[in-house]
Amino acid sequence: MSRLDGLYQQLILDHNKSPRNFGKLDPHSHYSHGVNPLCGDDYEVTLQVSPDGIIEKSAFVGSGCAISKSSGSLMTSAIEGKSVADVLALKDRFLNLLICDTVTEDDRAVLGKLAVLEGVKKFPARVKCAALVWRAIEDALSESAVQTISTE
Amino acid sequence: MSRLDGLYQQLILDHNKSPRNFGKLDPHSHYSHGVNPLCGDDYEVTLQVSPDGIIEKSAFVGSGCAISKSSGSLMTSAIEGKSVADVLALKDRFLNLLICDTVTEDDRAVLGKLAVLEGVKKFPARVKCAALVWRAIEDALSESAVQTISTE
Amino acid sequence: MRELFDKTQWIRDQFPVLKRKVHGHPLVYLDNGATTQKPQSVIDRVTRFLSEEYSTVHRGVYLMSQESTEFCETVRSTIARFVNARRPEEVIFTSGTTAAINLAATALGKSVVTPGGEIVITQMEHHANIVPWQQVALATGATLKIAPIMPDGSVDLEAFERTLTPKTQIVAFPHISNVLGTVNPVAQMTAMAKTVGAIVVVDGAQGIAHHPVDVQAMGCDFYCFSAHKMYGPTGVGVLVGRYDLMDQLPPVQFGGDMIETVTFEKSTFAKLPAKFEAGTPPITEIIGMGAAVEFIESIGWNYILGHDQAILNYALAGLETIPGIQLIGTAPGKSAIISFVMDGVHPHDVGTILDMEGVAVRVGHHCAQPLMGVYDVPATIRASFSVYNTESDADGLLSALQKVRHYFQ
Amino acid sequence: MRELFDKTQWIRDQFPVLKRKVHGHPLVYLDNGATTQKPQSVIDRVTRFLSEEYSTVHRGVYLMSQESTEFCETVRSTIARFVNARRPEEVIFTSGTTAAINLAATALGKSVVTPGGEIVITQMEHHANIVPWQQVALATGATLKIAPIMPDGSVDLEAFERTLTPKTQIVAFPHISNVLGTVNPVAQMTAMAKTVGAIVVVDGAQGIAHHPVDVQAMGCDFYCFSAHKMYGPTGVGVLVGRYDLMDQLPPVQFGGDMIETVTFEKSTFAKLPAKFEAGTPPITEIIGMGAAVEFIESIGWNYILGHDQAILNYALAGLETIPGIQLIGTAPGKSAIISFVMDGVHPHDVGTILDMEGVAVRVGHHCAQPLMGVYDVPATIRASFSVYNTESDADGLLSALQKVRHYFQ
Ligand SMILES: Cc1ncc(COP(=O)(O)O)c(C=O)c1O
Ligand SMILES: Cc1ncc(COP(=O)(O)O)c(C=O)c1O
Repeated sequence: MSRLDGLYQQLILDHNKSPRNFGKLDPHSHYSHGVNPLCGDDYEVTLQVSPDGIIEKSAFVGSGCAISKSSGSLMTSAIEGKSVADVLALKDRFLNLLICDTVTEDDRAVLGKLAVLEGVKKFPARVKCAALVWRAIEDALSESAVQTISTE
Repeated sequence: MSRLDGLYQQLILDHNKSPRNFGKLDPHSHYSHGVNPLCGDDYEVTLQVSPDGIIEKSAFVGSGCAISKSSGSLMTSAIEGKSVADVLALKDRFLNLLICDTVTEDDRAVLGKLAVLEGVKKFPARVKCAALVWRAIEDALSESAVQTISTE
Repeated sequence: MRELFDKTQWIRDQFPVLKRKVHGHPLVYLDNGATTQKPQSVIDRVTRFLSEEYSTVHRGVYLMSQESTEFCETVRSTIARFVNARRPEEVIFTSGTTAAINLAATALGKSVVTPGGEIVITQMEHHANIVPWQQVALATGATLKIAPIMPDGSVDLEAFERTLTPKTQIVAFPHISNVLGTVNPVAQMTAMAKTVGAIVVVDGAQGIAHHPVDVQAMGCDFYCFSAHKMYGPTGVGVLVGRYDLMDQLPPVQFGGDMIETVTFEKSTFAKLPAKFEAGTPPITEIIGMGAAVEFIESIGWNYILGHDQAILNYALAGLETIPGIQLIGTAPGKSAIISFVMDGVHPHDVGTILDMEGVAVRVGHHCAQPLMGVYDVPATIRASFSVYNTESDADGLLSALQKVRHYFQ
Repeated sequence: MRELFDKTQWIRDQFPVLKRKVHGHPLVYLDNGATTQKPQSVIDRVTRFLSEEYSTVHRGVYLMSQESTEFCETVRSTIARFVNARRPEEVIFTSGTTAAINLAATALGKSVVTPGGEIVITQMEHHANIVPWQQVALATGATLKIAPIMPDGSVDLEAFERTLTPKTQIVAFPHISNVLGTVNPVAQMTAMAKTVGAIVVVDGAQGIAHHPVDVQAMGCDFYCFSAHKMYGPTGVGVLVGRYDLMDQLPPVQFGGDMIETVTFEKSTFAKLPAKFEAGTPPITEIIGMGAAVEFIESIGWNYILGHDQAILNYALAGLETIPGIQLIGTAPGKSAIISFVMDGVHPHDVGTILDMEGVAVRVGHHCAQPLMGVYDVPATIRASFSVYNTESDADGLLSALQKVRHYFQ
C-alpha cells in the first residue's frame, strides 16, 4: 500500500463524503469550537452528556479536509454510549495512534474503526487535522467548555 | 613616497601640532559649525568679513584628526585678505584636489601650501576630514550662516 | 513559445535546488508566490562575501569596512535604478515587505493620519497590508475603508473612486495580488488617490519580480518589497519612499547609525536613508539582493513578461481538462498566480497528494483571510509560477491533480 | 597558554577570510565588537540550504517547507538551550539586537511604562539601549534616569541601587560594554532591580559570544543579541523574553503569521512566539545562526573564557610598552575589548595608519556618544578580540601602533 493509499483509505473517503452526526445538537450540554488557523479547519462539537456522565449524543459541524472531517465522523460514531472517562481514555489512545510507533494490536482492537486513521502517522503535517475534533471534545468535556480552541 | 608618507607630510603634522588661527573670533561677522558625526570631528569657523567682501580675519576651533585640523590651519592661513568670491573659488579648487585625477600644475600653484593635502586622495575615507572646514566656511559665507553642518 | 522555454532551461540550470527530488519525484516548485529559489550567482555572491570580504558597514576606517559599505551603497543605487527612484536615498533597507509596510504605517500613523481621517485598502490585501493599517486606525481614531473587487478579482475602479473622499489620508493596495494574480493599474489608482490628496502605499511583494516597476511613473509615495520573492536572500527588503515626504516623517526604530548626536537628554536623527535604518543592517543579505537584481536584469523584462503569460495560459488550458476546478481570480492580464478550488476536495488534501508527487503548491488562506471570505472559500490551492518554471512543471501539476481525482472522484 | 593558542590555530583554519591580505599585509581583524567573521561551517550550512533545501516556513503542506520549518524550530530550541530559556517559545527571532531592544521597548512602552514612571539605564550604553528608551520616556511621560559608572568603567553599584525607586518600571543595561569591555554583574543588578519590581532588559550584543548566558540564573526578563556578533549571519537576532510577561504584551509588527484570524474589522493575534514574528522570517539567517551556536559549542566556554583573558592580558602588557597610551575601561575581569586613546594623536589617524598595516580596529564613538562624554574624549581606538585572534594579531596591533608613533612622536 502506498503512503497515500494508507492515508486516503476507502473508509476515510467515505466518512468524508458522508459524514455521520454532521450538525449541531440543540440543546446540548457541552460545546467546543476547534480551529486550525493555518489550514482553515473549523469545527463545532456539541454533546449531550447524561447526568451520570454518559455521552448520549454527539455531533460535529464545520468545514475542513478529509482527514479532519472523517475523524469527526468516526469520533462521533465511536463515542456514543461511552462514559466521559472512557472517551478521554480513547482520545489518549487515538492521539497515540497518530504519533507513536508503539501502537499494539490491543490498541487497534480498542480503537476499532478509528484505527483507520493510523496512516496519518506518515504525514506529520496532517496529524493536527486528525486530532482537531478530539482536542475539541477534550476541551468540551473540560471545565472551560465554551472556549474556542485552536491547533496549529 | 609611501601612501602614508604622502598623507602625513611634515607640513601637515606641523599644522596639526601647532594649528594657526586656532580660536574663535569675537566679534565675528560669519559663523558656522561643522561636524562629522561618524568620527567626531567638530569645528567652529568664525570670520570677520569687511563690508566690501574681504576676509579680514578667520579662525577655527574644535577637535578632530590631523587631517581636519591641519586643513583648518592651512585654510585660515590661506584666505586672509582674499575676497569672498576668491575664497569660494579656492574652495572648489581645493575640493577638486581631494578627489579628482585631473589636477594641473596650475591648480597646485594657485593652491600653494594647501596642495600638501593632495595625499588624501589615496584615502577616500579621509576626504571628508580635509573637506570639513571648507564645507563650514562655504556654509558660513552662504545666507543660512548660523546652521550646524555635517559631513558624513 | 518554443524559444521562451529554451531560455527557461538556461535559467533552470542556474538554480541548483531544481535538481532536487521530492518523494522520489523531480521537484516541481510552484510556491513562488511564497518565496523564490536562488540562482547560483546569488549563492556565490553571498559565499564569496562571507569567505573573503565580510565586514561591517559605515563605521570602519579600515579597507574591508569601506569595501562593505561601498558594496551596500552600490546595491542601494542599483535598486534605485531598478525601480526608477529619484535618488538612492529613497531606498530604505528593511527586513522585508512586512517590515517595510509597518515602517511606513507607523511613521505615517504618527504624523499624517488624524482622528476622523480615512485609510483605504482593497478586498484583495495580504494581511501585511491590512493589520498595520487596522492598528494605525485604532491608534489614531481614523477609519479603515475597504474598496471592493469584482468577481474576476480586479479592483472595482468605480467603487474604488467612490471610496475616496477628502478625508482619505492613506490609500494602500498591492501591485499584484498574491492570491488572484490580478495586476492592479497602479498609476491609475494612484492618480485617483492623488485627486483627494492621499498618500499612496503600494505593496509590491508580488510585483517586483514579475513586472517592471517605475515608482515615478506609478506616482506612488511608497513601494515595498522583499528580496526573497525576487531570487534574493531572506532577511532583507526595501521601502522605496518619496524623499521629500520621508524627510518629514519621524523615525520608527532607534539605535546606532540612525542618529546624528545622542546625549542622555536628547537625540537628533540622521538624514535619509540612515534615519530609517537603525542598527547593523542585513549586510550580507543586501549584497545578495544586489546579485538578485542583476539576475533579473540578465533575464530581461521581455522574457519575464512573455514567459509569465505563456506559462499561465499553458497551465490554465491544462486545468480546463480537469473536472470540477473552479478558478479564483480571472482578471484580464493577470500574472501567473493561479488559485483554485476543486469540487468535493479540501485544498489541504490536494496539497498532500501533490506533495507526494513532488509538486510544491501552497494551500490555505495565503495570509488573505478576508479575501477568502469574499469568495466564500475556506482556502484555495495556489500554483504560482516563476521564470524557471516550464511546461513540464505545469504538466506535473496537472497529472498530480489527476491523482487527486483518483482518490476524490 | 601555549595550548590555548594551538587551539586558536585550529579555530583560525575554520575562517576562510583570515587568509586575506590587506594593503599587502595579512589581515589582523580586531573589530570583533562590531561584527565577527564566519566559520566555514556557517558558510556551508547557508550554502547547502540555499542550494538544496530552500523553502519558506509555516505555510507549506509540502515536504521542503515542512523541512525548513523544522530547521528553524530546531534552531529556536537550540538557542533556548544555549541561553537556558524556560521554553523555545521564549526565543523570538528579530533582525538583530537593535530590533530586539526596540521590540521590547515598544511593547513595554505601550503596556508597562506610565507617566511619572522611571526607566533606568547606565552611562555605558550603546545608542541602541538609549534612544529607544528616550522615545518611550517621551511618548509615555516617564523619566529616563542614568546610573553612573566608576572611573574604571564598572557600574557604581551603590549609585545604581540609589537610582532605583518604587517608580522604576524598566531597568536596562548591557551584559558587556562594547566600549569598556566591562562584564556587568547581571544577576546582582537584576536582583536589585527586582526589589523595586522593575522589568529588566539586558543588551546582550557583546555578551552572547563571550560569556555563557543563563537567563534564568540572571533573572532578567529580556536578553537581546545579534547573530552577526556570534559568528552567524547578519539580518537575524533574538529577543529572549519571559513567557508569562511576553504573553501579556501587545504585538509590535503586524502582518502574516502573527495573526490568528483577520477580518476587515478586527484581528486577533497568534500565541508566542508567532505573535512577535510578523512576515516571512529571516529563514536562511536563522538556519545559519543555528550553525553559529554549534560552532561556539564546538569550541566550548572553557576555551572561550580562557582565551579571552589570555589575549587581553597579552595585548595589555604590550600596550604598556608604547608611550602615551591611556586605557578607557579597566574594570577587573573585563572582556577582551580594549579602548584607548593616544596622546597627541586623534583616533581617526590611528585607524588609518593601522589599516595600512592590515590591522582592522574601530575608531570613533562606537555608538556610545554619551560614554565618550563621561570620559571626555571625542572618540577612542577600540581593539576587540575574538576566539580566532592570536598573540601574533596582538603583536600586529602593537607594531602598527609603533608606526603611529613614527608619524606622531
Ligand atoms: C552593546 C551593543 N548593543 C547593541 C548593539 C547593536 O547591535 P546590532 O547593530 O546588531 O543591532 C551593539 C553592536 O553594534 C552593541 O555592541
Ligand atoms: C502581497 C504580499 N504582501 C506582503 C507579503 C509579505 O512579505 P514578507 O513575508 O516577505 O514580509 C507577501 C508575501 O508573503 C505578499 O504576497
